[in-house]
Amino acid sequence: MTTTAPSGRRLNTSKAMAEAIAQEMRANPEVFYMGEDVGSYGGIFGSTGGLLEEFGPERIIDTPISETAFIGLGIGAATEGMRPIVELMFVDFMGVCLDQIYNHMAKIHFESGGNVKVPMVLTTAVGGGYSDGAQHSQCLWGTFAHLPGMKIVVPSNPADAKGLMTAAIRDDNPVVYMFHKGVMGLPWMAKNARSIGVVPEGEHVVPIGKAAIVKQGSDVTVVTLSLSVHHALDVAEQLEGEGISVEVLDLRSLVPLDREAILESVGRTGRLVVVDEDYQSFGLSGEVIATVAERGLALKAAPSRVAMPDAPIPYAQVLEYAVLPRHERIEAAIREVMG
Amino acid sequence: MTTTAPSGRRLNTSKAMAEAIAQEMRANPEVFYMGEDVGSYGGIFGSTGGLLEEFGPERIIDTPISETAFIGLGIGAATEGMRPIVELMFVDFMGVCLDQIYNHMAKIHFESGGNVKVPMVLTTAVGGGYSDGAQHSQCLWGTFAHLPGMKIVVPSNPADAKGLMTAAIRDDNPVVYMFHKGVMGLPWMAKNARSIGVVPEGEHVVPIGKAAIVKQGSDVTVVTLSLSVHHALDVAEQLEGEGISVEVLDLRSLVPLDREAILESVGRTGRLVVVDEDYQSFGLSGEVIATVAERGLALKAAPSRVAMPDAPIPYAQVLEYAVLPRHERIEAAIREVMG
Amino acid sequence: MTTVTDAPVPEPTETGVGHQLADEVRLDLYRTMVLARTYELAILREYHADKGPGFDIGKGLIPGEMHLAAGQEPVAAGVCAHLVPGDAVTATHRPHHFAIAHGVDLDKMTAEIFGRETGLGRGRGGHMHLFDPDAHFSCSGIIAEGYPPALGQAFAFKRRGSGNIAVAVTGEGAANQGAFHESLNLAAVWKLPVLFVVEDNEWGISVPRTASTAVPSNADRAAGYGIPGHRVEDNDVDAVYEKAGEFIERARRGEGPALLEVATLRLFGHFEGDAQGYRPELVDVPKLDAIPRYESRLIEAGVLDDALRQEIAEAASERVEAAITFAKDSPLPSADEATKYVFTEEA
Amino acid sequence: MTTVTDAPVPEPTETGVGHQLADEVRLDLYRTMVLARTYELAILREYHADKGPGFDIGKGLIPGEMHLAAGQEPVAAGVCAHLVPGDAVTATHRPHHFAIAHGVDLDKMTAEIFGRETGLGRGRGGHMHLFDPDAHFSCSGIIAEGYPPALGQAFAFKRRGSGNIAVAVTGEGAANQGAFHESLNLAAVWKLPVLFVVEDNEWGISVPRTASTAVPSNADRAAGYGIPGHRVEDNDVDAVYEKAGEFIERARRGEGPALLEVATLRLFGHFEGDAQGYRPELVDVPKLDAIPRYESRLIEAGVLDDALRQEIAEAASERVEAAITFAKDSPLPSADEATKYVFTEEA
Ligand SMILES: Cc1ncc(C[n+]2csc(CCOP(=O)(O)OP(=O)(O)O)c2C)c(N)n1
Ligand SMILES: Cc1ncc(C[n+]2csc(CCOP(=O)(O)OP(=O)(O)O)c2C)c(N)n1
Ligand SMILES: [Mg+2]
Ligand SMILES: [Mg+2]
Repeated sequence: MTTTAPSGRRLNTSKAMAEAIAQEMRANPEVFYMGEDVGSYGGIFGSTGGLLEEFGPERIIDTPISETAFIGLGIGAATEGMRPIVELMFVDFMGVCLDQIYNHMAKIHFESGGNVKVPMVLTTAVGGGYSDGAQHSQCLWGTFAHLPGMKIVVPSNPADAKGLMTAAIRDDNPVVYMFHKGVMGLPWMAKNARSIGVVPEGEHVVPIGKAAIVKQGSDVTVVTLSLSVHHALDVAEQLEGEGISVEVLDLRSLVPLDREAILESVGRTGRLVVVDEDYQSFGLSGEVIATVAERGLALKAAPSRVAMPDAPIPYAQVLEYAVLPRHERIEAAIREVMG
Repeated sequence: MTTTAPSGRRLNTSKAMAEAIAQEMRANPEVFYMGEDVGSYGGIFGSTGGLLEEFGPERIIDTPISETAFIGLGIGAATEGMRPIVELMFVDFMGVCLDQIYNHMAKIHFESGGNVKVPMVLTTAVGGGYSDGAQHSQCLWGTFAHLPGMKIVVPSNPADAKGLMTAAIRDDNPVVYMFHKGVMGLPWMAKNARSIGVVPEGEHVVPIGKAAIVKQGSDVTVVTLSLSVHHALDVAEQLEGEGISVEVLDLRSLVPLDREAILESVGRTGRLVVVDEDYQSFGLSGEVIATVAERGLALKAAPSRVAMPDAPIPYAQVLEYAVLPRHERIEAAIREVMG
Repeated sequence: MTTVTDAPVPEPTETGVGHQLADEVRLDLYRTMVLARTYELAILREYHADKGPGFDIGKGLIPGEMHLAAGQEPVAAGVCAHLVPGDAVTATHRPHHFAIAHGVDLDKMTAEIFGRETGLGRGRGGHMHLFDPDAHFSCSGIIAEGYPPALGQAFAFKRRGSGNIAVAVTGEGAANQGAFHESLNLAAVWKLPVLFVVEDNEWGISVPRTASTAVPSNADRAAGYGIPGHRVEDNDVDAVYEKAGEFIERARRGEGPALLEVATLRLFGHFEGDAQGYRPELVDVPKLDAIPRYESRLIEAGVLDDALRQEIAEAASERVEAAITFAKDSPLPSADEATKYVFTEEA
Repeated sequence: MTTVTDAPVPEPTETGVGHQLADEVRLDLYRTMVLARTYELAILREYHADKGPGFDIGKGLIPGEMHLAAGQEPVAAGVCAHLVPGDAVTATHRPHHFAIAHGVDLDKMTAEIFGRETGLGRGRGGHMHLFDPDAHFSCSGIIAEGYPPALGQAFAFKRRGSGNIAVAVTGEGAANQGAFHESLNLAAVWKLPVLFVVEDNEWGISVPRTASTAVPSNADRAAGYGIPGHRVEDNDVDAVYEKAGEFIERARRGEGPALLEVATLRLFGHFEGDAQGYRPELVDVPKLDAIPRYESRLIEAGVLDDALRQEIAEAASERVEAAITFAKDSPLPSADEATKYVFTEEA
């Protein structure tokens, strides 16, 4: 999918995301980016850094704090053939504008019998780990994925951030693009090592709906996504030394969910741990386990999940770190399924 | 839990629900009911029939079409010690007011370290089957159950409707009470036989979080809720004649989810079919299957689910009936797990 | 976002002479209203034809909720008379009169209401979800949530300099929903070419306007967005026509949005099956019907006579019955394809 | 819902003489502002004390976003001076000045900001989620969504005839959110005893008021709800005090809500770490600070002298440092209890 061979050039995830947007905006005048503080601020999490300078305020557009109005505006513009990218600053704010998202953006194509397309990208920041409390730390991808009619992509690294953004902008369907603050490589937040990485310079497309095996292994499959991929990789690398061979599957997209990749990997390893920073129940972790169970795959151990407990996310660091699906809990779950 | 022995008196579900509300309102002046068309109209689905006459417009209160404002009003009143029951006419409208529900109603108790209680009931109509289209036919209980901090009850019959309403009003936590239009026994909608049934006259409490085995069986467990309970019972009765013994478990509540009841029943039968009128993926059906899988229960066949496909709900009857989890699909799933 | 479009402004449509509209304009308004009414009476007939015994909302060739706009035709006729190809309308759960006045394909719309494969949405949408991309028409069953997408259409028109505008419609009940406020503000700040229309039929289902709305006129709210607002009283189609024309021309000139409220009338229940026990003086409602009143005025003014009236009625009836026949003769969608169109077909 | 409460109206607090407020009132306003400012400067110090090397938002004894209200003290001081026990305040993501002016327990609030078990929310909430049921104080990190719960508190007060009122606060950016509109309308229709306050600091993060809001004053929006509206210019605490007093008394009398906008100043960035590259004339901002200006006025008026100024400053500092010490000395919550308090303990 990569037309330029990966060079050594390294970018952080937010710059990789902005680069994809810039390239698509150069190529297609119908693309524009709209949201709160996406202009001179460059996006609270850097999603639009530098874009205002190149494209000006007609295409990189700051909005009032009126999510229902401006997301709806994006929908209407998309139905007229434009290709809006609209930023919901934190996914936690979905509650003030979910109707436009799930009853309109996601349903118009179906309700119109395919006659009206809504080629729109909704970008939004997710995730916790920096004590932002119960209203600014959620992932909620399970919520979005449960509601039909929108694709959901969740990059974990700079190259995928670029490639999935390119694919999302080109997709004729609404795509929700959820970027974890902890993978953006922001200067003002603890960075994980892989939030800066090699990113292809030219056109780079990562197809939506294909998971990636980011580490091969033979004993247990960790199905995960977003920031948790890195925690899983850290643990996998550490356990490798002990002779536990962990495969890490980065879902990259929830809708479509690459069920075949899950089944293929778990079919090989016979063990499954799902690591999910979203709330545990009625969400992604259950869906992944059910996917394996309903195919009747014979497992060597009961599958296990490491997720946010079904509780609001606490502020105090000691409490938040107790609920986040981080290294210790992942390691413990892997050891448990290994028996 | 029933203080009056069940008499022969039969009510439809909407009257049973209104009876519980009336009894609690008589007992506690802090209880009031608020929503769109709950006064002289009596609730679009009959949830408040007759209540205006007894309690007057100060306690049965029609609101403007401002869900964020009046649900938020309920929350504020609850924090001051009142016990509001607030109706969101259709659950499909959650998108205009979800922030108050999931970021406030559900989180205040936690964020306040238990210092502020929100004893509020949010009632809402769910479900399809009468060609009301993609924006008026959803169940969405999976969406609510995924978001922590609120209890979720889903009665399937008149007696439970009364008993769960009583429990919900008395609960010091926010409770979302989701009533399927198809179980209300409305005169203007096709009724299932069990939407009218015996309802205890006096105080009647059904504890929140306890599933009910509504039909015992030994070959396969159907885990279900709400209107689908009746479809499952119909199928179970029919298959009984063929010697397939189906147990039907009515969850009655999603939060807390009675996982022990699921495990106990599936542990006995060794087979599981989940029937869920909500969207299939990332929701209840996956959670139930995952609950069984992660306990490592040995099953005689892979578990199976009969749910709404991941698509907006179509209007035309021929299409809607093709996606609803009704008799034929339930029967086919049971036969499949029976092998 | 604050630059004024330098789009070519479409020629203004013919407006009235002094305070008397031209005869042809008035006849056109009348024709539109009659067509819309004829349509809804036919839908009423078809809707109830097979709901029995009793009334089962899920039964019949047209199942589901049915919100008729009978009585509200002056709003749609007066506004849409000014629209030109490329202009957009986003309507509500009560959309037929606007769809008809805006020229939505009547056959396809009727087929949609009958849930047929030939329908606007191939039977997936239903009467609250009519999408006609040719007419740039859409509607939504969620109160006030049709406003924001209209902004986006207007945004696209402005960007492209097409000179087109978008009309966004709600009821007076919907004007207390957050989306109403956000949309007016955003359209005003960005000077988008939108006409916001509020149909005040005095009721939001069973809740009277006085119990839902803090001010007597939503036009009073326009000042909160620095845009012009106006309220037309008495369901007067001529007055709607005049004011809508002024506001629409203004929007086409790049001067931004405006708000038009019309005091109108819900002739029937909120939806079919609504017994309207909450509504006082129900028997007097039919007397307030704007169509016979307009008819009399046109006859008095010598614009209409009995023969022409008859001709218009027959033409409307023929057109409507043809649409209903088209719908009934159309195939049902295939159950196998119930989940088709969630996403676009891959290339 | 339209009956006027026959609650006993609390005694009006002392108001000014003519256009000059009583000295004691002015001194109290000054004291409140100084306490709030002293508090925020101490929080600023503590917040940045351990974020390095560089600036890592998740590090230190006070991790997470930190929105300081320094510069906006006149609003909180002027409004809350009229509040009596039982009155409620719902504040925003920038809540400290209102919390302090309303008498929220400073030790517990500080402990919450430090994430301690002794905090208002036992460390679960954080600085955007301060709940003090004794003071009927709460806040929310979601823009404008603090308005609706205030309605419910006012509703309960009205029902109980307590004569209490609720104050609901937002920024000017938030006034373009749907919840703002819905809340004003509902409070107006039901004549709830609420004072809506808009703090116009000219910025919603990096978006200037002119780019977000279609009208120069949110007070102009009050007419859309049939309620009184007023805008105080120049961050003038005396003027805030006078107008808030009038509106609050009106609400206590059962005459319904009102809207008060105050032109105020955000002295610092939106949150700590915000370099404010978008903000022109950043160097001039400190000169606009209302506290030294008020100080000069009080000194000129002979109400304040250097000794008293010193005394007030020291008292504030002592109080604030005691709270910070309390917080730092308090135990952290136990990791085992991270999910406690999702639901109430069963009886
Ligand atoms: C957000 C939302 N809330 C409630 C409803 C239910 N509902 C449908 S129509 C209606 C009344 C609308 O009143 P109005 O806006 O005056 O329009 P009218 O029906 O009078 O044309 C209501 C409450 C809805 N569809 N969407
Ligand atoms: C619904 C919602 N949208 C966006 C945000 C992100 N956000 C937090 S504060 C803020 C700016 C608020 O501006 P204003 O209301 O003027 O208050 P100020 O920060 O100036 O005090 C924004 C956009 C949010 N918290 N909630
Ligand atoms: Mg109406
Ligand atoms: Mg501001």
